[in-house]
Amino acid sequence: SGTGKDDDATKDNAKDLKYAVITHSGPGDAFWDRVKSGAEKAGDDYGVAIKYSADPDPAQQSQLIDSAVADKYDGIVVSMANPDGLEEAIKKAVAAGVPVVTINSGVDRFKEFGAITHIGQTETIAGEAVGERLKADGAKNAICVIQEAGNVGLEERCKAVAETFGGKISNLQVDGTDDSAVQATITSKLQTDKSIDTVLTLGGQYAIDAVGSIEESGSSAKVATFDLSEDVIKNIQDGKIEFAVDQQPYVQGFLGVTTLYLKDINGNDVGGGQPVNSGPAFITKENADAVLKFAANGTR
Amino acid sequence: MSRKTATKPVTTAAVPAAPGTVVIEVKDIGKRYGNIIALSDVSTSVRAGEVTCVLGDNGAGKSTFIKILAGAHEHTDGELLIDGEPTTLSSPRAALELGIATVYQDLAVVPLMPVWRNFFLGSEITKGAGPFRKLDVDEMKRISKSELAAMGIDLRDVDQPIGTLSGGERQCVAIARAVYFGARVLILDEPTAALGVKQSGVVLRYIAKARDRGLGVVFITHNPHHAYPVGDRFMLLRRGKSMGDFPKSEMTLDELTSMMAGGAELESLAHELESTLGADSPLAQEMKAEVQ
Amino acid sequence: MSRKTATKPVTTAAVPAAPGTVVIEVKDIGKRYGNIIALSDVSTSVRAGEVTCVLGDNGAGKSTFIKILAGAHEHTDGELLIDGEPTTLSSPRAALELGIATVYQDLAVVPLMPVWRNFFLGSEITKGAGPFRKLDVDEMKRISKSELAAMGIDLRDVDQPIGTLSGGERQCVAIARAVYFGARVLILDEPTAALGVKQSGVVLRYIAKARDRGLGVVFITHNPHHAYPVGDRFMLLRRGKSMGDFPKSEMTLDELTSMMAGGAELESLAHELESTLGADSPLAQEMKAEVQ
Amino acid sequence: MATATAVDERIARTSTLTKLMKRPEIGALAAAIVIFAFFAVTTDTFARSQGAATWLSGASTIGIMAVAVALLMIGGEFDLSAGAITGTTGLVVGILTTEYGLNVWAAIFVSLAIALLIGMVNGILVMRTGLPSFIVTLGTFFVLQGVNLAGTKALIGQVAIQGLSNVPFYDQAKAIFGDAIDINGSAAGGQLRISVFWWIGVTALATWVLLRTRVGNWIFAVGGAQTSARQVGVPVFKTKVGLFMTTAGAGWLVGMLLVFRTSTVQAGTGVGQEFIYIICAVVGGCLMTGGYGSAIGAAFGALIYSMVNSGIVYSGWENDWLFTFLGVMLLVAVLLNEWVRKRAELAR
Amino acid sequence: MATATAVDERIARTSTLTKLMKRPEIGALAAAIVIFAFFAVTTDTFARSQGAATWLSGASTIGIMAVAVALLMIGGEFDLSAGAITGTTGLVVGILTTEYGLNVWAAIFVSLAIALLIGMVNGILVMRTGLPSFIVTLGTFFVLQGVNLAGTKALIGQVAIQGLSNVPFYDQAKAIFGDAIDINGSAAGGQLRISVFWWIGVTALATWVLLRTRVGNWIFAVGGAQTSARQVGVPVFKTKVGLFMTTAGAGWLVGMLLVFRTSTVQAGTGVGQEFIYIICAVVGGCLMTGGYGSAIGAAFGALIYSMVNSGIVYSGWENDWLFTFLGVMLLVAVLLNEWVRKRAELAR
Ligand SMILES: Nc1ncnc2c1ncn2[C@@H]1O[C@H](COP(=O)(O)OP(=O)(O)OP(=O)(O)O)[C@@H](O)[C@H]1O
Ligand SMILES: Nc1ncnc2c1ncn2[C@@H]1O[C@H](COP(=O)(O)OP(=O)(O)OP(=O)(O)O)[C@@H](O)[C@H]1O
Ligand SMILES: [Mg+2]
Ligand SMILES: [Mg+2]
Repeated sequence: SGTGKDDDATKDNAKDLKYAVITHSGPGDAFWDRVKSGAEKAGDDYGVAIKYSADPDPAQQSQLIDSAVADKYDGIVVSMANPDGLEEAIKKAVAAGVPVVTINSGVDRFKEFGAITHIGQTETIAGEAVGERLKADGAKNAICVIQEAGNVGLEERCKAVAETFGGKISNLQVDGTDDSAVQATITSKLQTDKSIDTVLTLGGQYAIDAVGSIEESGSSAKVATFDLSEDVIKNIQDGKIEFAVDQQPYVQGFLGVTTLYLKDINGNDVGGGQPVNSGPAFITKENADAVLKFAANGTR
Repeated sequence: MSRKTATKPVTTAAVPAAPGTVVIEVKDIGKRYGNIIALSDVSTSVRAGEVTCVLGDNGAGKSTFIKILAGAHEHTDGELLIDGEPTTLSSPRAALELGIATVYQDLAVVPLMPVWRNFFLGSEITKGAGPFRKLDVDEMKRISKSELAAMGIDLRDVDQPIGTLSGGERQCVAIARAVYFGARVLILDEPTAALGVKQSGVVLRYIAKARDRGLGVVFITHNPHHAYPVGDRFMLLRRGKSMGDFPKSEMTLDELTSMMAGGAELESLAHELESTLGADSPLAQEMKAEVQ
Repeated sequence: MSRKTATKPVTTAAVPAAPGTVVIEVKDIGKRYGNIIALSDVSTSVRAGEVTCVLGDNGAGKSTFIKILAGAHEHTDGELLIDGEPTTLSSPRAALELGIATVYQDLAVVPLMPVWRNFFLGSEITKGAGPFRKLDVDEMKRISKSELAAMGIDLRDVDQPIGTLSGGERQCVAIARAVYFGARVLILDEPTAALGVKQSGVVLRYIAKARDRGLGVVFITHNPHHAYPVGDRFMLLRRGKSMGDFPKSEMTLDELTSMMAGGAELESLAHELESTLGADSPLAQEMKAEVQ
Repeated sequence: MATATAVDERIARTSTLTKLMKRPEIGALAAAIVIFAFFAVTTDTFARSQGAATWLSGASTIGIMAVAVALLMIGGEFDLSAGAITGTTGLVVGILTTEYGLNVWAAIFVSLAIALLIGMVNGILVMRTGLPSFIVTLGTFFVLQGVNLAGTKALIGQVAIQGLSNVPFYDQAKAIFGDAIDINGSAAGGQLRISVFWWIGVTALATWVLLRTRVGNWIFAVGGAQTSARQVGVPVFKTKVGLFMTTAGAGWLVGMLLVFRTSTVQAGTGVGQEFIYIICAVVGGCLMTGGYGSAIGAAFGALIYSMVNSGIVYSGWENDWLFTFLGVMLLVAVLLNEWVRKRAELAR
Repeated sequence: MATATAVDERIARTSTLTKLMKRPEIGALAAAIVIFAFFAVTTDTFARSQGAATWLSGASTIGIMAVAVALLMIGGEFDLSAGAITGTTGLVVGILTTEYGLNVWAAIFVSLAIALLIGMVNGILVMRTGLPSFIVTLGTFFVLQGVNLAGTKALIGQVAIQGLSNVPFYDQAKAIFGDAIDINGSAAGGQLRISVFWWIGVTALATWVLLRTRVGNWIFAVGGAQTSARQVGVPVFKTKVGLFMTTAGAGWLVGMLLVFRTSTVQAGTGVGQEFIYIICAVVGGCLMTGGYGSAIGAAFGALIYSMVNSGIVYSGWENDWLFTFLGVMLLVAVLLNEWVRKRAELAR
């Protein structure tokens, strides 16, 4: 296959197309797993080959981008948690004629780097929305549970929540690889500060741990979380979790690939130079039933 | 010295053979470490009720030879027969199970472990049954303390890590252990090297006793005065090769000494020592006597 | 034997003192390991041009004593004077810098390193200058090979890791090294323990030579036949205490032997050996002679 | 010939207390006490029953692994796959029950068998190839990490087990592995996890094995001087393979405790924990080079680690500095530990 | 007395080739060749100039650290803070220049001084307290990790440096640390990172020091038998502290290479990398127990690690299985390594 430099229909045989999806996810992250599923589903539907790879370190992620260019992929979908870190690699890819779509974070810089468009929703948008909602619910004292120390995206989310929340909010670092430690840490925090009325977790898994902590500590705090899982929805239905923010990761993966595909088969520039928002959506007791089925499939 | 059979769990062949029986026989045995030929074409036998002395210069291959008998190294050439059966001892445990106990030149002790644990390592005394079988600590401490005292080593505390003992004390532990557990063959690699006069005497007495009890003994030493009185047969190694196997009846102490020291080469040394130390120096005289 | 001063970079005090000068003096020195008193109240001196033999039973504290002189352990009681100055040797390097070289009982070698690197460890020969100063490998290999050959050890390859040498070969490396680098005082802890007759002779000759060159020598041995010919003074340790310091003129070999063996206690052993080995056994006779 | 003299002039003095002071865990005990006292005084909740229940529960799962890892380290080896195994076993139970409808107990035994097999493979690989266990078990670790993630995704389509609490007989297993006992009559008064009792049991058993059985003797020997141990007839191969299987078995136990406590496991469970186990063992007095250490010490190490982690939260210190506090506390604990041990050595 | 006999009947045979085969890195070299061949045959891009440029660049930064860590391991110690230091130094440069407007070169020297200081503290703590370096440097690691995060957040309000490429003289520093050279005339033909040359230089220097200088001799000795080394007069303290400072200095170099390559650093940079360095050193033939190993071997170890990582990507294998592939490859590499080494031993 060619380099994709020519927009006119030189590659109507879609079977030959291959796209690389390169994110800043750590291994086994539930959110990014759904991005991956979305991208792969799109690949299946369109009959193009998708290769997913990820590394949280920008230098490594750059290297993955370099590899994809060297390997002559027809397009790259990339998440930009740290735009400066990827600048060189992305610009090089664009210079080499490989179309790039950015997803998730990086909305401010995609144009500068020459990407077709940006699909997603910044950590800031989601975070601010959550902050407003918590404020509206009357929360005064919240903790924001960070499961991976120093993760750029997670830090930004908590910061954005704090911006619109208005009340007191403090970060709590937990060891995300050990659920029982997560639970113990949240319990400890709730025991020390009895005025905490909201526990905000940044992954569905940790919301379940937080529910356990609340039972354990006898606190009356409410739980809110980013991202979904089957258990999260069940807990929402049971009223143990107040709401979940669905960033619709599946959409980010799916639309990322779709954008590249449309560019290849039809020369379309989705968004016309403007970013496309993929979310957020709030899941509460009211609409939980509707998404349960999808969450069980691992697509929401 | 009370000995329970329960204390020797690894030893199945506990009864020494009739005196004179060949227990171990080696035929043209050899050992290479990579391209280094440490031993080649050595043939000899170890008989019950006899002390076989292995003599030779530094680096002649003595330790290598006994490590093969002890199961610590597998031989690379030749044949090893135990009770007439061709065998390759895959591990020292296999040798121990055949009743062959060894004192290694580097002693084979675990420095951080207490003396009594080292003494009984691999052959611990236990009491109780089933899942509640546990070490009989008091008994083991008592035995190790008394066995060492019998060698003239009066330890402060058998709970001391063996690594903090003096060189000679450590060697005594290794010897006492082998003597205590050796059932058919006792192999001693320079057991008296670090020992005082008294302790050396005790070790020689032990060797003689073991022989009298019908054990086959292999004894390595550099001291002809230690080898001659207890040895029945002398095997001389030089540069990895056997120089032959001599019964005691065919040799005098002087012949033995001169053979061990490498004969002619010693002459010049004796002369030199004479001039340095004076002709009446016992050492110089001894050397002169050795070169005849 | 060519020696360049460049080869002894750690030794600043390279000139031996006049014979008879006291180089090291110890006053009521003692050493405790935790609650274990290994040495107490020992006083003696090491003089240039003299061989001081330290004798004693296993565990008597000999090695502990010389480790203090060598800077390997700090003493816990008493005083150590070097050239009349009260000193605490904080490290062996400090001792080496004062010209005190030591052969430790456990040899102080690094098993995984080649023989020649061990030989020159801490005192490497270099060539070139500034940042390009590099090891003079060929020279070091040559010297170590020839120094060992002079002791009767003909190594296959000085590049062999020292851990694969035989016990005696390893000991010879340690001795050759100390002799090569010892400038004022030479301390030898049972240097002849693992050595053959020939190599022992060479070591004794080295000791005599070093003494003649004006070095102070401290020599530990369990063998009265080795101690008597070269020793000028004999210090006897028993259970961590000094039994006194005797000049050679005041003793005979027999007295020395009996003193080392602990006198009366030996009597019973000699009798027993006599009955086990026969009255004409040289060992039994020797023992009998020792107990008078 | 005299055997033992009543008073030996070569010994300064001895007492039962100083004998006790020689144990490798003494330093860790002292450090644990100091850290407990520190947080008990500076925070409100730490020493209350709810607080104590929290950090005890945290210590229990880490502690079980630390004890097993300590045995292995005394035996001279490492197991970097120990953390991943807790995930693997939990995932196996989760997948078999929620996806394939297997009986909970059957799933539990299948996962035990798998754990022991992994341990055996580790042990045999290490002993047969002569490669350092650090690198072999690192390989197993990577393999397990990948299998945990990809296998789980392939079988259930997501990266965490969901809905485990609805499978039949879940409550039976929960009663054994996941239960908690109210301390002051109500959950709010603090709940003591059943895992704490497992932890105490495992520590006691390990201590008994180490100090009072033949196998314990062999463990010290193979770690302290493998060649010597072999030369005196210790079955080195069996001992070491057994140790790897013990660690894997402990990994299974912890996997069960985790999965039935939270009723969920994620594919990443346990990754990175392997070093925490080693840290606890070393803080508890084990030597990295093998041949020395104690099981109780490792249990104290886990306690220290968990107390520090909780204590920092209770103290309400700025959370970004968490790791800095943790590092400083760790250094303080081991320095204290070493200081006490040295004093004990001298005074013994 | 004869010195050396020309032919010794006690030696089977020798040749220069077999002499070469005795080097510790020979196994790693063989493994690297096999892995290169494997991916070169099974994928298109791996052996092309662009592909090679990618994995060489990946190997270079890991390799520099692996070489330094290998020296330290030969000297018998570990440094778990080595990864975090790469982050610390990068952050220091980033913060000082972007936030406080310090000259780039001044910032670089400040960060070097900080790195050396950290190394010295590590070394002195280890030597003075007698604690295992594993635990001491773990403490430093935690402290640094916390400082990197909290300090950065406190000073610049976020966890990643942005806008570094706009500071004055950035291009000068980039030319030295961050540049790349076009291989086939254009960037598309593959760009060889300047870090690759640094890596080669560091490896060569370390090899020279190890094998041809007194310090090298001392490094082997303190790692192989510390007491013996001390007894023959090796300055153990200086050697070890020097080694810790070397590792920290290498961490600084890698920090600079990273920050001027990507023009950004994150607070989490380098965390978790410390074990990768150790892995590379061990794959390259270093013993965990010290006293044996080589610098070139560690460089090969890094090469293997990077080639496997890139090769898996080029092979297009399912990403979920990444770690499994990595683990299997690692095991294959070390097994091959060991096999070659054993053969070499026997044939020498
Ligand atoms: N593991 C090994 N690798 C290589 N060479 C070895 C190894 N072990 C021993 N050798 C060599 O084999 C030869 C014989 O060694 P051995 O230990 O058997 O000698 P020995 O007769 O016991 O000497 P000594 O009286 O000094 O103890 C020596 O030259 C030694 O260098
Ligand atoms: N590090 C230590 N800790 C505790 N006790 C020790 C230590 N080193 C030596 N000892 C004890 O001190 C005493 C003296 O030991 P030393 O090594 O000086 O004896 P020695 O006279 O050299 O004996 P040998 O002739 O057997 O070598 C011994 O009883 C020994 O157990
Ligand atoms: Mg020998
Ligand atoms: Mg001694």
